[in-house]
Amino acid sequence: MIDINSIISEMTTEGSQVIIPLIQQMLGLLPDIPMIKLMVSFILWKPIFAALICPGFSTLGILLLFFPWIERKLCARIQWRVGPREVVRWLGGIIQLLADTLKFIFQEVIIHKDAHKFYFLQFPLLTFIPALLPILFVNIASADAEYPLVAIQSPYAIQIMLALICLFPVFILGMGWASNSRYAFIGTVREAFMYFAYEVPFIIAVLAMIILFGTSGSVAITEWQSTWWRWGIICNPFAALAFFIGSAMATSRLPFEIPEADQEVAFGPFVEYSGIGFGLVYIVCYEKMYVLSALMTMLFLGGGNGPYIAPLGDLSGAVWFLLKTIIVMTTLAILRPIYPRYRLDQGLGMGWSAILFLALIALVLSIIMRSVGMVL
Amino acid sequence: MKKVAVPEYRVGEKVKLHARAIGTAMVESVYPKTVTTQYPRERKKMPDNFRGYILFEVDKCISCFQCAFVCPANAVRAKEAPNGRYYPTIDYAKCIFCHFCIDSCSGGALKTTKIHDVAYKDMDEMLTLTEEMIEPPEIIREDKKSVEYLIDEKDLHLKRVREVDTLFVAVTPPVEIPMVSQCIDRANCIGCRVCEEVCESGAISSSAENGVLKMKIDTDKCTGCGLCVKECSMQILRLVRK
Amino acid sequence: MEEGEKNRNIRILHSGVFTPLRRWGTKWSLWPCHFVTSCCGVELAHAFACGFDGERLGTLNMGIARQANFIIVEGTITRKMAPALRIVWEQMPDPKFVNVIGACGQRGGIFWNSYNIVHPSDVVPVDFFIPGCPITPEGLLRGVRAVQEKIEGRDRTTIEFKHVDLPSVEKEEHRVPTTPKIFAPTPAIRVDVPREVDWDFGKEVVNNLKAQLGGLYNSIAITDKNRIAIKTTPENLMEVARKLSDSMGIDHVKNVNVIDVAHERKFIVEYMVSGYSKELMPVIITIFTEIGRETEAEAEPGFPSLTPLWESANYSEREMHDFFGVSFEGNKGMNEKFLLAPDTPEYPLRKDFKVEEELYVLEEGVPLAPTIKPPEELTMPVSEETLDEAEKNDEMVACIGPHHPGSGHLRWIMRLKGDVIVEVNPDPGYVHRSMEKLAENRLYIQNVPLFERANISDPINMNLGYVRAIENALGVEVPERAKYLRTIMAELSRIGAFFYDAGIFSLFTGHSTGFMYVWAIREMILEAIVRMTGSRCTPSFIIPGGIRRDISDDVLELTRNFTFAIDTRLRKFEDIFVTNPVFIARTKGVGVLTREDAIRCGIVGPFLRASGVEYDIRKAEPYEVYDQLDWEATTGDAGDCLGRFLGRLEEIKQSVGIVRQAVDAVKGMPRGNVISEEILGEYKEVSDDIRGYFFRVYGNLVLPKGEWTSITEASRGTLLYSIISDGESNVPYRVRVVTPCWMNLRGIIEASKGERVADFWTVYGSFGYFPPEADR
Amino acid sequence: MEMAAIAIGESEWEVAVPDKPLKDKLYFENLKSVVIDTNLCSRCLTCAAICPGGITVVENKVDFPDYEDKCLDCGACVRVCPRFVYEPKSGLGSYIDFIAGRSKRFAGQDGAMVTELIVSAIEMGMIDRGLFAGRDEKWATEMFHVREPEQLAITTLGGTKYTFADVLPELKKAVMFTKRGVGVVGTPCIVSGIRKLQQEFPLFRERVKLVVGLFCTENFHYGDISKFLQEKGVDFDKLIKTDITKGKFIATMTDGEVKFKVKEVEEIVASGCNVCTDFTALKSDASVGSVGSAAGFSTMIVREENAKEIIGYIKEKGYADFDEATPEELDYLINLKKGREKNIKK
Repeated sequence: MIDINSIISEMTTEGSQVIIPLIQQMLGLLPDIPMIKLMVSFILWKPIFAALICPGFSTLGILLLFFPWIERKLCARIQWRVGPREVVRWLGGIIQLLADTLKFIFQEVIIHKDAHKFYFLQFPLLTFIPALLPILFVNIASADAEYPLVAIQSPYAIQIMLALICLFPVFILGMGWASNSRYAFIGTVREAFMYFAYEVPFIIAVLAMIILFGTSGSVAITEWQSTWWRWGIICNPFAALAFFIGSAMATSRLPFEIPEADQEVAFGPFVEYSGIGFGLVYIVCYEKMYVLSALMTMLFLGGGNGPYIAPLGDLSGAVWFLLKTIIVMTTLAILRPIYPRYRLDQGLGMGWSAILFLALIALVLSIIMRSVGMVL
Repeated sequence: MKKVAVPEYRVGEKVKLHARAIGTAMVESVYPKTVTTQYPRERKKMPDNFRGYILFEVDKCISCFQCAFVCPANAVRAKEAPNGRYYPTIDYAKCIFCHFCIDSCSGGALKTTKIHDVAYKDMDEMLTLTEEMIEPPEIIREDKKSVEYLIDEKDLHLKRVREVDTLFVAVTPPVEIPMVSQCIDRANCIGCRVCEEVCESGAISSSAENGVLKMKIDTDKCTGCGLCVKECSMQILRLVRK
Repeated sequence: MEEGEKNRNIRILHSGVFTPLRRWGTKWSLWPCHFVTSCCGVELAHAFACGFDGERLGTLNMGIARQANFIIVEGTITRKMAPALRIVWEQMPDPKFVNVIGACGQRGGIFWNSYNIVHPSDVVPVDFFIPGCPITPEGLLRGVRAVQEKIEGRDRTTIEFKHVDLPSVEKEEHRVPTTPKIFAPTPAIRVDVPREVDWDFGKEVVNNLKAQLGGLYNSIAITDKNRIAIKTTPENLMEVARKLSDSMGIDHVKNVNVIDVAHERKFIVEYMVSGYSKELMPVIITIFTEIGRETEAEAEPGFPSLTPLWESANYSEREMHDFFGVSFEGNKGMNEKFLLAPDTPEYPLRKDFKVEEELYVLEEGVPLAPTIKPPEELTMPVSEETLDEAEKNDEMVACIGPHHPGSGHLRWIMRLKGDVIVEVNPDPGYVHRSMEKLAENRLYIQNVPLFERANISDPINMNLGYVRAIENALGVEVPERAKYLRTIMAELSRIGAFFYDAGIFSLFTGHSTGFMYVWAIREMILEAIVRMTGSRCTPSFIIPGGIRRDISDDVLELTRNFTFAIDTRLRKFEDIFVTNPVFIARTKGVGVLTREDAIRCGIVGPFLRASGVEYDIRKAEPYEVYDQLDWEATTGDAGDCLGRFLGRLEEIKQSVGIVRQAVDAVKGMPRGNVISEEILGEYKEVSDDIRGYFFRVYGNLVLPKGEWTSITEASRGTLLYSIISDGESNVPYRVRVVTPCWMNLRGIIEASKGERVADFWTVYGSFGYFPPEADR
Repeated sequence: MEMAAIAIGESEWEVAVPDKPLKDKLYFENLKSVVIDTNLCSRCLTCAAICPGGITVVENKVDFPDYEDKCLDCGACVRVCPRFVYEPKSGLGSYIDFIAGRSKRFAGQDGAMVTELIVSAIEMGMIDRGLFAGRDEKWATEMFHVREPEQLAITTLGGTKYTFADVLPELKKAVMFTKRGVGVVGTPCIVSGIRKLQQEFPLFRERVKLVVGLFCTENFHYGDISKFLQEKGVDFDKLIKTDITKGKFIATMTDGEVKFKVKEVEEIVASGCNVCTDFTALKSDASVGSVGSAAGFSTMIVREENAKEIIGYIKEKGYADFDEATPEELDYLINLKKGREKNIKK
């Protein structure tokens, strides 16, 4: 039996409500009905706000709806063309993804006769779980804020996120297996290989940062990076680079778009998905990007740290955090028009030589910085 | 012979090349050299000699069949008009827009337009009859601007003008070389009058009296289409200059 | 197609609760399935590249059927491709739409009476047809808009004609003229008609040959400058070939040809061979022999294959086996069809197989094109041998294509051991449109656009080669101005074709920006070509004796500007793609062909030069004005993918120089006179613009008796046309065209052996393979 | 293809029109009633050669489908028909030389010497093509234009054919194509058709340079003879050659022979042959046949100078052996055919 009263009291304690001066006035205008008040304060309750609004579901949803558009537009711009434009022309085609999504939703879903029906349908949905859960551990408040803005506070936040992120490939392998197609098979094997290639340096890079920070709680990390020269990317650029390349590999961005390589294996594991099934896997790629970018922002770019914007109140940190995340995502996206694709063995080779080397340097650097007390 | 060697790059150079590639992308994302013609809204200006849909002028046609003969795709076929003469029709489901027909039309009855963007919902509609080729057709257009390519010594530029480009061009008629059909070998004439039957301008006439068939080519009426020359089984006719 | 099937999509779209959302979503998210079936794909690429950018309309080109909801059928659907089209269509989720672009996909266009095409509308339900050959990008986008409107509920044709009544004064009956084609009855076919030429080296070679071959030959004749024909018997053929190979250094086969002389009950089989030593370069030696057409008990007429000696003959022999049913004993591929589909009529190039005749009069009830029954079986089998072999060695067989984002329009059957390619077997012929057969039934002049369509990314060189063969036969001298203009156009075409290949190469390595950048350059080239000729991709502008009309000075100025403007954009392309370390890592040392391998496989053009053979026909046997301009042929010795690419890139820079010099030279010349007066005959007034007298001048072109072979350096290598004329018909007796891509196919197979799977596309891309050109 | 230099032509000219026995009928109907329906027609197809409409052969008979519609009523058919006004001739005719010859270059019965004549004429440059009758797999005749000796490698050109060949329509084509002249081989009826054509049209006078006639007793329609032979057990797929010797018809096949008396086939002899009295092709430039010379040799009746020239050329080059021939041996057959005069209904 849930004790509603205790939850309400929890909700209304000092610092557990998100305070946004800009809309505070508007909240006051709301009719004085207890139920609505309660709902508003429930939504503004920090753990719920973090999970549902920012950086959780809503932000993710909006980003997913617009980021592919941004990516396509940016790509088009670099490629001397225009990009999605004609759908609702006065908006500049910004809702292109909405059209795509609607199409996906209403399209026929084909499960071909050789596929394993159960898993074939299940895996695209399941992938959402490891992709969504890490967001719960992200703190988007700035270090100046009195109270953190995070769904779940944990001293092992980074480790848990890492563990969840490392689950991604499992589901992709599952999709490839359930598809039962040659291209999917080759693509899946490639995915597995790439997983081996990036996982170790990626984890080492994160480990380096944990050593540097001396903590793995998301709130503490943000606090640690309170000034810009203490940001992870400046203290340990090697780790940042290793992490960035690792994320590019993990999200199958070019030049490491090896498992999906459409000219070679025709979207690899996703070759047989259609309609909403493909819509999901298409979206999951961006979700992965978001999660990894958020992690990168947290570890290397100072999280929600930035100049305080008074009217936004608690959201000030969130704005900075999102801005940084989008910049990281854009950087990942911009790789697409710049690079061709590496070959599988080259990608694997890089993972186990150059990037691992970088990550190890980063680790050593962190240890040295930590042990000689260079940390300021 | 110029030998092209495959380059070797050291690590430092590679970093430089990475930087150059990234730099190029960055520059282009800020100052892109976009060359896009936004088609349904804008329309690229085509030169006047552009080979598009074909228009037809009845008055200039001498029914010489050359458009049908030369068509490599057999898209042009002549159709009998109510006055008994044959005029071209074009099957756009076969037409390859080579405009050999226009280049073969000595009367200048066929002429080009700049129409080239058409979608048909049915293949049967793609046969364009003579009757439909006379007046300029109407196409669905959404363009408000026209785009012209300017190429100077630096780069390609797109010049956008807020005007609706006309798709119909004034064509100068081809050089006139007046030819006329003449008999060059009367002794071999078998008197079959195929020439008379095939002649669509009514220039060849015959009259039989007293066991003698008199053939006559009216050089004023003769358009020099050459059909009689082609059809004469004894090859006794020839086109000569007027 | 049944009416019900055709409107099914609209019914689906209009059912259910969320109809408006559903329609709106589908309308703005038409993802075309990237199904390049033929050459209209070039213009499709233009429509989706930076010049027109189809993505603006929400149409994102998608490689895979499952995720697409829109097929743009690009041109010809052959008998071999038809099952693929149907399968792809069936794999797509509903609601799905089909547009057919290009005349080939409607009533067949220029291939309307080909034995190997089907009408796509018989295979899948089609929503819109877009005329053109090829269509323009605007046309394609108009088709997309039309589909969008159809989804909204306005299904309409986008052109409206006004009906004007024709004069109907007193009616006279007229006789309908007969066909202009003249076929000589039982023509005398000879491939060794001697010609008096001033060629001392040739006489020396002939004397040497006579001494060496002893009793092995029947006759040796000089048929033209640089052309020698040796007649021998089937029994002695191998011996003759061996002698030529040993003593003269003949090392490759340029052409294998069979001529069916049905009325004389024989086949003439000829091999055109040559060597890459300095003095032999321009020389083509034709070894030919005759075999009986009829054999006992259903067996195919047999003939010893020269493949064991010259590997470069391999695929051409298999092709001839398909066409004529001549069995080359010793070639391993004789028991299966290579280019043709299982249900293609047997031995279509034999003279007793007739194609549909043209009709010149439109009559009610007479169909506009022959009805063709599409193949019923929806299978694309893989040969048992390959499967058995793979199973035995524990290998995986993967089929790439014909519908695959990286296959082009042919199928590669790969045997893989892990990530390494054991062997690739090509399955070409998905765009085989039977040009050689059709050419036998059309006027010489009508074949100009026909052969051009072998490769619309390099149309002018295709055109030039054919026209040069005719001019060579007639002994026509082209006016100087026309020669320069032809050179300019041929080089523009070469540049365009290179950028086509570079674009495809960058796509194959996953670099879409490289593709877009070169397509912007191509857009410039096409602008120059359209202003010169009036057509973007298929100008058919070069005609025997000159060009169709003179080119104005401002277009020449634009062309000259282009040679400078290209630099700006080419530099960007180099920065982002050519010197991109990832690209270099992908291509360097991959797909190496040594000089010996390259010659053995018979590859040609820049790809041969990249392996170190200094053979460029523009230097070896200069034509047009190449010997009057200052330029250098390129060569390299790496022989890998990067070497091939960089060699061609350098070649393009030389071409830009050629264009610039030629434009400067042309500007100083008096205008007019671009068609040879010898050809014009009495119509000399039109020497600056053929308009009005085209058919009169060219309709009755008859070539002298004999075989007329021209070789030109097309963008991708040696292009060989061999026209066999009987001297009486105004229709060729046989035209054999050997396109560079066809020869390079063998090279791709050889170079990709032992490479990794991903490298196959690097090798493939580096060879600039253009399937319609290879399949013809 | 231009024979004459381009001349400025004339725009008015006259053509003499032949008489019509049946005044109010088309010329073809005249031809039909006078020649075809009276079984006078020899199926030489001279009419078909000149007809701009569509005279052709339908079921062994010369006919004109849809003539009401398509006949142009020009009268060319009656002008050229050798039997419209039939003047039967017979005998040996006038000749310059009467010899026997055997070709060294070509093998075969009578065909070899004919081939030799034509080929030598081509080699001499007198003509640029010769017209031969060949046969297809089913032993139906098909015409063959020979421009070069190499084209004669085909075996089916040699050997006697006992069915009609469409020589004259092909001759018309050949005349239109030729640059130097045409040589043609044919039975007496064909020879007389050619002569009639030449008489009427200068084009043929100029371009048909050599007419070689064949000795001929009778001929068969393909449809009739093939049916007949099949009934006798001849398989066309296996047939090698047919021969008439000593009153017997011999069909040699890969697996044996079929023999029967010539008399048996007389029922199906073409009707036109029943009124033909010409055995030696009286109007030819040279006539060739096997009767009247030793085995392996062919008898040649050289009637005109051009043929003599060719013989001279052959002798000079040594292409053939020559021998004496005995005109008397021909008498029997000449008389046999002369006897057919009685079949002509006046």
